[in-house]
Amino acid sequence: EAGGGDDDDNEGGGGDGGGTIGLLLPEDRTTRYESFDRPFIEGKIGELCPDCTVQYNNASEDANLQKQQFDAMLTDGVDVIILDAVDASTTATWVEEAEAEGVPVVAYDRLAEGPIDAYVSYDNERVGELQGQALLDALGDEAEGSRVVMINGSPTDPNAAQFKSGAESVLEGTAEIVFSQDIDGWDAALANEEMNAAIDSLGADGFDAVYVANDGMGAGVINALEAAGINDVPVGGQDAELAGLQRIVTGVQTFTIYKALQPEAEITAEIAVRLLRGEDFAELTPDSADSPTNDGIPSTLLEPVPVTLDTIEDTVIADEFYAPADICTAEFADACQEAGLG
Amino acid sequence: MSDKLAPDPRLLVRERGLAGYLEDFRRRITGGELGSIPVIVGMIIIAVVFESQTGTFLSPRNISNISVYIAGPGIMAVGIVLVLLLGEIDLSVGSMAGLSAAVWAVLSVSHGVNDLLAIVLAILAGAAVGTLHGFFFAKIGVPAFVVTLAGFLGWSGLQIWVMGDEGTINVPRDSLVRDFNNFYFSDISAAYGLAAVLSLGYLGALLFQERRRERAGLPTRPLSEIILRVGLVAVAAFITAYTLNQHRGLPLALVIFLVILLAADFMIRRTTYGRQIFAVGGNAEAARRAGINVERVRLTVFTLASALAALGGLFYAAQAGGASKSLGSGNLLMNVIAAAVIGGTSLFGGRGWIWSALLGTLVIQSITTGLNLMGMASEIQYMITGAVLLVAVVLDSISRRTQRTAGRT
Amino acid sequence: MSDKLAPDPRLLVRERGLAGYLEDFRRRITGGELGSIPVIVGMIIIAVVFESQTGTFLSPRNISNISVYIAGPGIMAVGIVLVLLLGEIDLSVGSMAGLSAAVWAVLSVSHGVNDLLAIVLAILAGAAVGTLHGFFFAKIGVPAFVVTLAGFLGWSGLQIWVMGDEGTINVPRDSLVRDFNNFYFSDISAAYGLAAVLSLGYLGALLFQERRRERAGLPTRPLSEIILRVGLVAVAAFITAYTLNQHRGLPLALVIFLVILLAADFMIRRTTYGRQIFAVGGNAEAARRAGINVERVRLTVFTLASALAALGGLFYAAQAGGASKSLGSGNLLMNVIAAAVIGGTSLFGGRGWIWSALLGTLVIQSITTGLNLMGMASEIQYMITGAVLLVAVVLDSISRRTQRTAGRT
Amino acid sequence: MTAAPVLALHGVSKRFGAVQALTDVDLEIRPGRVTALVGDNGAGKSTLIKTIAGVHPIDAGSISWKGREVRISKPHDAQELGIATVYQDLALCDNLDVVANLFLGRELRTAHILDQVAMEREARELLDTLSIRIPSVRIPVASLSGGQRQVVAIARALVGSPEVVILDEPTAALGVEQTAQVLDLVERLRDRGLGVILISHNVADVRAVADDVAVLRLGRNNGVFPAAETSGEEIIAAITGATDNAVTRRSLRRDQQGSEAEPEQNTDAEGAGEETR
Amino acid sequence: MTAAPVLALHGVSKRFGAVQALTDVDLEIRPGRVTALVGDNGAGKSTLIKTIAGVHPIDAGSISWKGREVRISKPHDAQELGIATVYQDLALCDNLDVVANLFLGRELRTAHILDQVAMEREARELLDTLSIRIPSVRIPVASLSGGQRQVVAIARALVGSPEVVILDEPTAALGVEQTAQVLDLVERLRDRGLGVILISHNVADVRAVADDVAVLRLGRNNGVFPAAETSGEEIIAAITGATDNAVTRRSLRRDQQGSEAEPEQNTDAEGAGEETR
Ligand SMILES: Nc1ncnc2c1ncn2[C@@H]1O[C@H](COP(=O)(O)OP(=O)(O)OP(=O)(O)O)[C@@H](O)[C@H]1O
Ligand SMILES: Nc1ncnc2c1ncn2[C@@H]1O[C@H](COP(=O)(O)OP(=O)(O)OP(=O)(O)O)[C@@H](O)[C@H]1O
Ligand SMILES: O[C@@H]1[C@@H](O)[C@H](O)OC[C@H]1O
Ligand SMILES: [Mg+2]
Ligand SMILES: [Mg+2]
Repeated sequence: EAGGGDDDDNEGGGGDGGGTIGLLLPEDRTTRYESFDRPFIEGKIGELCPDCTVQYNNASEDANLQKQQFDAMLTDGVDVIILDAVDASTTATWVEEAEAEGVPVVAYDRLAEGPIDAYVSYDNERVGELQGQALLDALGDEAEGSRVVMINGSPTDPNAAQFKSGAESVLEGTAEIVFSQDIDGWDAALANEEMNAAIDSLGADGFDAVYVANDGMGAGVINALEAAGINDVPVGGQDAELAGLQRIVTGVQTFTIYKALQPEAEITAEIAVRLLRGEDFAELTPDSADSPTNDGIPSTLLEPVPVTLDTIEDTVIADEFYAPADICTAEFADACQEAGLG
Repeated sequence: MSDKLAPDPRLLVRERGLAGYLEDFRRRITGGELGSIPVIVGMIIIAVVFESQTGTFLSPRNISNISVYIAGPGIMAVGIVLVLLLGEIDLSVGSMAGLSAAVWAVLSVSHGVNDLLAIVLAILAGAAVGTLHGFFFAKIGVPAFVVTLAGFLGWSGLQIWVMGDEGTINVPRDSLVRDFNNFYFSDISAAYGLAAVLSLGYLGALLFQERRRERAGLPTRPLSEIILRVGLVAVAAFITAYTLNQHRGLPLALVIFLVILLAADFMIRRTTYGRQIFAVGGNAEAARRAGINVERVRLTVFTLASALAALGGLFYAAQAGGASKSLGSGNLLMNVIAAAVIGGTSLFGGRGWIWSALLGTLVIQSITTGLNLMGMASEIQYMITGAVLLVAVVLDSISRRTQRTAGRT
Repeated sequence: MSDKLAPDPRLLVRERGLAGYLEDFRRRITGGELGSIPVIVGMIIIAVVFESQTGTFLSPRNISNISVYIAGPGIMAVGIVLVLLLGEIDLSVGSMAGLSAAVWAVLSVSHGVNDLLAIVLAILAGAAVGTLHGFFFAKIGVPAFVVTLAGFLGWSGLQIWVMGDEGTINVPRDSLVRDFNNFYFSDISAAYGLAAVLSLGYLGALLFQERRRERAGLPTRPLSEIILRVGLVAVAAFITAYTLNQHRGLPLALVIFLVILLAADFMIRRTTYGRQIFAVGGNAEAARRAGINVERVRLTVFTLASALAALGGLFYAAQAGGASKSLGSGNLLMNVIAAAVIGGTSLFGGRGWIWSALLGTLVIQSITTGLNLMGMASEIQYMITGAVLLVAVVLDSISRRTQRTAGRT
Repeated sequence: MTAAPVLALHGVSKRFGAVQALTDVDLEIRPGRVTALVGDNGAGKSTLIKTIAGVHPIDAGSISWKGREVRISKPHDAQELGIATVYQDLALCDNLDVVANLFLGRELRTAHILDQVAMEREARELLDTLSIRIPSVRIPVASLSGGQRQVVAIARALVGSPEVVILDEPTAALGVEQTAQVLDLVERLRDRGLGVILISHNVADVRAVADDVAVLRLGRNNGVFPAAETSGEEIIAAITGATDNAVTRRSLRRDQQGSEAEPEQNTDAEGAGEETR
Repeated sequence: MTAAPVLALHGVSKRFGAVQALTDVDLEIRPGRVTALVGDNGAGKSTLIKTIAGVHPIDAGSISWKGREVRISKPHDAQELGIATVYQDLALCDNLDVVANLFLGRELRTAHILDQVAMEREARELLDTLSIRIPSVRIPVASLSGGQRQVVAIARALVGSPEVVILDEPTAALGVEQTAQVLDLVERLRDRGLGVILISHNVADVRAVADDVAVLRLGRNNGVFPAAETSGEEIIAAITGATDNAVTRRSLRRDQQGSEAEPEQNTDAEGAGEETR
């Protein structure tokens, strides 16, 4: 189906002409969306379609606000919408509305329900599995029968549940989960308190590894471990945040999960531009995904990558996600030297 | 001389007729009694700025969307206005909205309870929660701020618990809740009819009242004032109706919101119960000494506020497309309270009107929608919303300052 | 007879000595004047329950942790107490804490500004923000609720903007901010020394005051009362010191918090400025007529509250291990306000004391920590926190009710 | 003292914190009689009438209404019995207009809907009889002058049909003309057979309208006097508890004649006797 | 009228919304003289003195202090000039204790630190001179009786050393003894050379202590009379603007003798003349 609404002034149509692509991202407090996803997508669209404009909105984790932003896109007459849903399971009616107006929707990162045209993502379950696996790997021989503390994401964030269940699926059987807590709003200070509670109730020797759902909370967790003088247990998060990478360099954090955002963003951008122009994009979506409402959605599912001290060079630095200079600021210069970075 | 006093010579009496009305109006304006004018002027400025920036702000589609969006927070704001009139606050309305959506969704979707029954039960759950708040506040004497702060935490915990393993429960296609967001009376006579009913009803009410006053020998408003007032209402109503008909017609959400506004307005201005609310908010001890059952007034107002929050929560679920663990968290609470205050209801009790729920919600929603249309970065949205909120009230405050009469201590 | 009146025969005069003191105490308790007893009893119950459930709640390590956790919210609560004494509210403290952490982190870490200077600048930024709030409130007359609600939105937008591309910035190892969470005076003489200074200082202050009163021919407290009061303080101080020394010693965070508490307490009870805060909070118009510069008092209190929030934000960053875009959002604001109220400061102005910041924060933090130790699911945590918050205040409210004297209208 | 008391207090005590405001107070109010309640500042007059009005409960003692013991635990109870009270602090709702204050708690209405027109008309009539000029009956009472507010509070007591009217210093803020009107009003109430309690510091007014004068001193009874047979000096002596007081000294100084200011001694003795009872 | 006025108002007008509370009012206060300001309820007396005290600004007219025109835009300005005011509504902070209220805005202190002991001692002395019993100077004024509160408000005006003292119905809630004390106090202030404005509805008190009587009627001047040479009836006639009023009718009824209540006609005429000027 060719893109472009029928009532908009800058008619998208076919060919190389311009148009408007709407980009809806779910939140603004973690680094990725504002610092990576958005610039990568905007950049790629600009490159592929210089006459295109991108209309951007961020929903600050508010599903209702995102619905209004979605409506605003339709009011503004955008030709294609890229949707990273706050709550992917409630979007069916929105997407139907867009479909009725002839505006195709690409689901980004989270599998939005409803008749979407394409889906590009990392698999959240998979992220969790990798996190669990990375912990077990770090424990090495001691993995069998090890005791793991889990500091999970927000109870109201559907992704958090997927991370958690992915990790559990790997850990269970091998390791024992001795403490598991969800943290409201992914709050690092609360994570710090929960970690202290874990240390207090289990004792400093009462656990062998710490699963922490993301790097943001990792800061608070590691703070608690250090304060208790515990520096020999593996700890890992996700997102490959700069602060997390720096901790990996100094050895206080063991791993993070790197979701190479650039390919994810750029593939999405390209699909969106092709939808705008009414071109075929089958070769961009080799996979297929099923949502509760729709089956056989053309998809690209990318593989997340665990990052440890040994693999920083080949992953985030190789991808130019961060330059060595970003990571190796004055404070970390020595540690970088030792690790052979920068 | 003392049995029938002459009118006070110091009272600057209004001339009869339109001239007198306008003169009186001018005097109020220059004296700083701006009433709701700042908000209305603010609304106009907001509309003009956004329209010039986006070209779509005043489109029928957007106006129609806004009229649907305001229903949920607006209904909740009506409850907050009532609570503010008491001089109290209810911090739990956001959590209550979320809890209500969860209750409805779990009952109706997961347990197969009849949809309408589930809606009623969700609202009753709200009423029960409000009664509980009212009990602790009115009977035990715990400050309402603390009671509802406990509620803010407790009910959102309960919401997450009620939702159980489901992160989100979708609104079924055939549910009335879906209609709260998606149903429009598409026959154009619906919108025009409502506009006509509102205008004529207002006219009738005014004429009836003035007739009675005249018969009782009390001062009356000039006919020209009545015509002017009704005229303004009619123009606003018909323009809105026309615009809505350009899109999909009259939204059910707007109808429900208007009915609630009219009912609440009637209640607080025309019934003894409403009078009691103002009295308790103005001076609770004086109200008690006048024989008013202060505890009952407080208890029932909190019941109403929570019930309205519960209803508002269903509109939220309708809009998002489902009930979730996070529905009602975030800025909802603050937005609803801000709406009531921006609309002109005092935080200190005893002063305000129901229509502030409409005006304030409209201002806040217009800003959000306008910024969405402009595709403003979210942190900039935060800052602009904060700034506009401030400006909206600054105008009012400045005018009140010039007028301030250094009343009693 | 009229030149020197005999003491009023209706005054139930306290006997001299300990017996009189205890009798008076008993009379107050039975009369419902419980003061801070409910909170303290509540604390004891909380401690006993959690200790019996976890076995680690009263461990030196946990006590030490709690004493560090309370510093951040406690310092912010001191600011809120000041604002509440004015009869106002500051909804922006959470956003301000986040903004301050962002300002410090960006200056110090990203721009290489000297660490201490960056800390001072962050706090000054807080003061500037507070002055701005104060300006709109005191000079323009916008209700503080609205001003700080705008701030709540605006400053958190600015926080995100200041953080720029970074979601999180780590606290450097050598930063003073890290010490806010991690530094302990491990020499046991530090904790004991502080306990001794506090106890002796209190004793000295009481003795000095009573001496002056005696000389001026005013009624004095019996020596036994002084000994009892100082004794209680000394016992509490030394037990805490002993416990802290069992773990890592006296935390820097606690020292800073105590210094702020003592300074603020002195300020509001012993200086003209403090007196003015109470007067404005009790009756602003009366204060104005007494020649008090009401605007200045309001402006400076908001300045102080924001500066304290800024400092508190740095403690949060220290605890979280870094500044982030989401620091200070969530329930921080509500917890801080709840702390001040639970501790016994009225929401309605003119009544309260600084120590409510300590007591209230301690209650809330104890609940959170206890539930963390028990590994309670977070939705259950919400519900329990809500319930305990309510119970903590219910006790107080019931006692006040029996005592309520149906004062003036 | 012909009619049986409509309201009788016996042994009433009331404590606020460390202040014993009332100790063992008796008082009887009879229909068709005006009982003045007098006493020094802080004697406990307002506290006493507030216990009757249900503002605060009594600690000890009993209240009987038409011979039957009653419990008055809230203002509504007192109103139900037929007691209307004008408080010293007026107890008006500053945010409400004059009409709303006048009818507060007793609104004229059809079903639950207010009859604004009827209330406004009656309000105007009521205020006219008290010859007060109020700029408009539709402005909030917050913007009225002290005397205007007081008249509104007095007028409130006349809405409804009470059997006992309590007036706590009703003329304190009133002008000469309004004071005269209120005294007329008190007499009209008495003539209609109501029991009236009048608290006042103005001994002349008290002697002019009261039938009985009950004196409170330091929270205790200090005698009840028939107004007609008691001189102003006697009343003042019972109030102040001393014959040598600022009043006598002042008049002594001004009049330069000592004999007139010499009151009788027995009043005080009697009072003192009751006090130590 | 020997000394030059310390305070002079000329052509002062003040409007509240639709009410023209003051129109073109003149007033002169001289040192060592007591000027009584009288008028009916709502005449504008409190509004007038509030403009002097800086509570609210005037719309038109001028205020001169010792011959120099001044702008009084806030209470602090008036205090700086040396004007102390006792307001009709007292303006106390209910949450503060008696001592704190007495010294509010003028705390005794070293540097910025309160000298609680000195303040408490002085407070006790001050209250003793006004012969009021207050249970304790350390209880919040909210729990005081009406008269006790009023005495606290009056005592406040004596803290510091004002040159003009304004008393708005200072004895309204006071007992006979306390009233006498306050009248003594007014005389002491006059004798110390202060200018005193006394607002009162009690014509006897006014005639007893005032040197001049300024009458306000419906927000306008209605004449200034020398107290010594003006009868109570004349003053009342100027206040009510009529010779036939409730007061005269009441005394007529009671005394059954028409001749005494017949006041002179010229006062009212003079008043009316000014009114229409
Ligand atoms: N803040 C205000 N807003 C509106 N009207 C006011 C205000 N203050 C006073 N007025 C009006 O101004 C007039 C004069 O009031 P003012 O208080 O000066 O009277 P007054 O002479 O002191 O009377 P009283 O003897 O009863 O105290 C009154 O009619 C009153 O209603
Ligand atoms: N709510 C209260 N709390 C504490 N003490 C109170 C309270 N109410 C009254 N009192 C005390 O009780 C005593 C009697 O007060 P009350 O108001 O009854 O006096 P009163 O006779 O009406 O005096 P006045 O003539 O001054 O109005 C006073 O000493 C007062 O301080
Ligand atoms: O990447 C994570 C994201 O998926 C989740 O929704 O929020 C927290 C982030 O760390
Ligand atoms: Mg009294
Ligand atoms: Mg007055």
